[in-house]
Amino acid sequence: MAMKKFINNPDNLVSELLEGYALAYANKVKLAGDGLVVRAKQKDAGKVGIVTIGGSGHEPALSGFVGQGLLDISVPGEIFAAPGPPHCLKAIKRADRGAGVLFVVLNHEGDVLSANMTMEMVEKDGLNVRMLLTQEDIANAPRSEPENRRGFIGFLPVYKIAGAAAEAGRSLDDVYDVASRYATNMATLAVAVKTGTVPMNGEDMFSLPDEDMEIGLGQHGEAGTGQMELKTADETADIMMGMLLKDLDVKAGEKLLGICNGLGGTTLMEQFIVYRRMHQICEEKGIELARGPVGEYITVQEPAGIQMHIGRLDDELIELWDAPCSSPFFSM
Amino acid sequence: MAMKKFINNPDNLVSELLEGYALAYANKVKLAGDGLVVRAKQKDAGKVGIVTIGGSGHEPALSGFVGQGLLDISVPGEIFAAPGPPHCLKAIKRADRGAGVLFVVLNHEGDVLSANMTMEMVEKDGLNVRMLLTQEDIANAPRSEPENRRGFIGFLPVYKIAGAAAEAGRSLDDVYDVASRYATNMATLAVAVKTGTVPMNGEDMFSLPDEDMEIGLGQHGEAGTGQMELKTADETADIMMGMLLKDLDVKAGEKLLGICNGLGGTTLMEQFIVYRRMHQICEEKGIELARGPVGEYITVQEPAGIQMHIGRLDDELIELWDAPCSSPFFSM
Amino acid sequence: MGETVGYDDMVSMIRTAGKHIRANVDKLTELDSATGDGDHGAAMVRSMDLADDAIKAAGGGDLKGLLHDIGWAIMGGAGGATGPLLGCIFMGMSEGTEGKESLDVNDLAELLEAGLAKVRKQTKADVGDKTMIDALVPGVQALRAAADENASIPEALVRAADAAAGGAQSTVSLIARFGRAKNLGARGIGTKDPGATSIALLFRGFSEAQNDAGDETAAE
Amino acid sequence: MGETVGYDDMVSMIRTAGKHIRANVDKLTELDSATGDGDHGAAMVRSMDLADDAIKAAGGGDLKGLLHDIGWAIMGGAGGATGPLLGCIFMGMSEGTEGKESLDVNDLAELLEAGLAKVRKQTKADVGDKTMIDALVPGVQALRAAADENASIPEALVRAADAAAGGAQSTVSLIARFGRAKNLGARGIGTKDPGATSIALLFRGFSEAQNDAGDETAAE
Ligand SMILES: Nc1ncnc2c1ncn2[C@@H]1O[C@H](COP(=O)(O)OP(=O)(O)O)[C@@H](O)[C@H]1O
Ligand SMILES: Nc1ncnc2c1ncn2[C@@H]1O[C@H](COP(=O)(O)OP(=O)(O)O)[C@@H](O)[C@H]1O
Ligand SMILES: [Mg+2]
Ligand SMILES: [Mg+2]
Ligand SMILES: [Mg+2]
Ligand SMILES: [Mg+2]
Repeated sequence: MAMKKFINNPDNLVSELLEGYALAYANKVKLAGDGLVVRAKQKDAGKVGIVTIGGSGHEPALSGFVGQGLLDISVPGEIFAAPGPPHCLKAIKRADRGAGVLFVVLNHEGDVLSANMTMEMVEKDGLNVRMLLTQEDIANAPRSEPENRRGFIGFLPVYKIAGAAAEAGRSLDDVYDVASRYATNMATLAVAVKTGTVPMNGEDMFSLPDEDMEIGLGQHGEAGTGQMELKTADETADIMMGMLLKDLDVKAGEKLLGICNGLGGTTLMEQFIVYRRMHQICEEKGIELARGPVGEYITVQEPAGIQMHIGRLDDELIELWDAPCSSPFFSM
Repeated sequence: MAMKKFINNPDNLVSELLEGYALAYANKVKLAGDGLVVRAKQKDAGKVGIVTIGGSGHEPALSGFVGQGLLDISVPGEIFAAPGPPHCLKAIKRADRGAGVLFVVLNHEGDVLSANMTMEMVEKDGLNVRMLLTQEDIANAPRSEPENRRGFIGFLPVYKIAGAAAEAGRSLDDVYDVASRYATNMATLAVAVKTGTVPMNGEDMFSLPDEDMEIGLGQHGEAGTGQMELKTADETADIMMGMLLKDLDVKAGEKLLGICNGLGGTTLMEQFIVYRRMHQICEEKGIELARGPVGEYITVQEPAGIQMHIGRLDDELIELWDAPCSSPFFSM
Repeated sequence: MGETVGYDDMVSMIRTAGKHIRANVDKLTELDSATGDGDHGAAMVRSMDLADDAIKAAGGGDLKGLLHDIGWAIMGGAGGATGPLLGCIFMGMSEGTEGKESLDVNDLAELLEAGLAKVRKQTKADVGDKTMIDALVPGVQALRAAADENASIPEALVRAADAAAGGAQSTVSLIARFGRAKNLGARGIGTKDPGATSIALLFRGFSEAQNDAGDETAAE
Repeated sequence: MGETVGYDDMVSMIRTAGKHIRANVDKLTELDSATGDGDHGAAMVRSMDLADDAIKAAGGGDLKGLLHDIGWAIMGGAGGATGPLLGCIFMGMSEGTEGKESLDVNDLAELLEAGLAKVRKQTKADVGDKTMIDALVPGVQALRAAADENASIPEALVRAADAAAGGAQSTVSLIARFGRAKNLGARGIGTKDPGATSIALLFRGFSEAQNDAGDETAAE
């Protein structure tokens, strides 16, 4: 079967999608040279900048969250590939409004390599930057081995919390501390039932038997740990929430943020149905699922599946989460 | 192949998805009795209410747009089915804050039947309501036969414009007039390349040969007029924008709003790439594609495809479009 | 029964109609699957369940009120095209009672004429458009003709049921111009319209309730 | 050439390495398709194109500057894991020149040791983890050993290239512990690591440029 995607030359995917994105949301974002996505209106001087990096093909992640109260600059790489350190360095320099920059990186090897090299340059140049690595996928490794936990949808609350603190004029160390408090208190797990298509060559990203689903996949469908027969929405949520709550050691009386993030091919209808059960499970255990968006924030070329996320909240984090923000794909 | 959807009992799809939606967005919406989706905080008295109706299975449409500056109440029906007049009547009564209600209905037979019967009751009860039918799909009938043009994504700018006017305290007639000015100056066309799955029974919604795409489909994959070989994103946009601009008789110098709406299985990446070409085409013709969101606003159970929409703007409409609004799935 | 139809007779007519619908639900589902979205059988069963509920809730005595409640309940609960259209027929019938509690054959014809008139206000579909109108119109017309000839109510209803069944059958060779089936165009030729089939079943039920043959069910 | 490597020699070594990469791009794509995402061949070709561009832009004379520019360009433009890692090797080599414009065999070993040291700061992967490190480490070690024995530069580079090729070959039986291939676990056994294969090709190119055999290309 031909690749059934609305694209032109696969070599131009990223430049074309960024161009379309910036045209459609010209009121909020624009493209700077070197493929950086920046705010249409720069943040006030004296406030901490927030920069992130990551491969393309996961729209609206990550550039969809550039905007007031969220990111200052996103550095998109090619499809599924990290951007290079020179671009990252330029973004950091541009985002520095005199109060330093928080550099948020999702734990994927390419991104981390690029980020580490960037940080070497940052230090050589004497810039005021702190890097925060998000490491939350519980499928691959225990909590004691964060370096082996991948960065998933947890980036969204991390951007939101950091962005709100930065907008409030707090110092880089402060911004780092609140964002990192959330980042070290979150857990995510993915499940998929159908594959997506690699846009460069039309190939399936992975394969699954007709009657099966798989828990624990990576961001690009890298094999997970739990291949099993298809389950209902409630059964799937029961299994996954059980693993997440255990991993994060959530106790009755605690407050959580919860996200059900669609990977592309799963309808919002289903995401709502799954979120309903996430909420029920918490309620049964005396845990409050206090906040939670549901939607497609990070996709990966139309596989059917979701990322289920929880994160521990406290009063300060709730306040930062609730603060207003405005980006093309997330607003409060 | 088993139906690869995260659902439970197909009979409970709508109640479960609404419950999950209201839990996830408790800050913005809540469920009222009889399955109405209402704002978490009611609109101020003395302002025109905006009510819409429509079948479920198209999430985030239509309930995703309940919120400040947009809808007051959405009346969701069962999957792909209109809600009954009794529910519509209740919604209208509830939304009436003393200044009357604009009742926006997408032109689909079930919805229109239900809406007409509702309007009969409304008149019997002496309520102050004006009904606005959106009729914009150019595939089925010429502009001179609006009754045969289906209502598609054009509901979104109509809600937005009406909502902004209502929020500004304008009269029902005023609100109707601006919304109707946009509604009679818009055009939409759909294209699909892959089918979705009916969630009640797991069947394909329609079928298309492996190498083909089809232009002019209905909201549920009802057969279109233009089955043809797959094209690139640019070629597809060229064909469709040509038809849309011709239908609306757009002249150089005019300003348009443009939407590229994904139906579920088409990535945002592709939607951006298509929007880019929509913009280029306008530019080449001296037309300004002045505003335009891109994203999934009305879906239909994961078929790969898009709805391409244009609408004529003037200064007043631009101002109303740009006014702030805040709903779970559309904010400005 | 026989010369007039009272409240209890109407209840029995509606219940017998429900029996015929339930006995044919799979057929209705199959027809709507072929030309529409497959939910017409379920919508009709739900309609008859709602009618039963309304009958139970009503308690008795007020025919106009009963028919109104049934119509309003079906409108609100049956969904799809069936809800507003079938609901409308009952609402129209309610208006057509003009407050009478006992209907002669002429009153009965007026009642159904009012149902037809009400539904015609909601849809532009006419005979030949392959919708429920194709069964409703001949059914109502046959009832009117029988009333004009002063036929007995049981006989009038048999003639109406036969005419409705014929009307439903006539849809097989038609192209749908309304409803979901419209999108199918000529590909729908060969399949009977599900809505018309349901209307014929309702008439058959009405007739059988007045002819003491309420245990058998028609097969469509 | 022979006793020392100057600016022009380095340029010719890099260009010959590029020739070997380009000749084996399909093989590299195939290996990365089997264990990763299939883009390693393209990333390596892009890297060598970027190196060529940097060479053209540099004009000549400043070896340290040239290697830095190549590294920085590859980091920014090659993408994936290749960009930062291979870029890093060149950046490290730049630091390892210590400003010398003419390198004897010992200087050359130091240069590549500096490249290895720099990349080691970026990744925890070690020999046996089925990455480019498996080719880089034996290649650099063989060069160091040859330098310690005062071998000629051409001979030292042949020994390094052989060792790197052997290292790449050793990855066939390994399980990847870094990079995308890690997710494959034991299923990756049997496939040579694409990154290690590329490193071996680079060493082979360096060696051939110094051995006057620049027209043939290694087949991996
Ligand atoms: N506009 C209309 N006018 C008259 N009858 C209609 C119309 N639309 C649909 N119908 C009838 O409704 C039937 C389908 O009912 P149902 O399956 O409940 O509706 P839906 O198409 O919404 O699923 C059709 O067979 C036809 O008889
Ligand atoms: N963490 C790492 N340390 C060392 N080498 C690595 C690492 N990750 C990947 N590699 C090397 O990179 C190669 C893949 O390169 P490439 O395909 O360009 O990267 P990507 O996996 O991002 O597509 C692997 O074969 C391996 O040799
Ligand atoms: Mg139907
Ligand atoms: Mg239906
Ligand atoms: Mg690769
Ligand atoms: Mg890659």
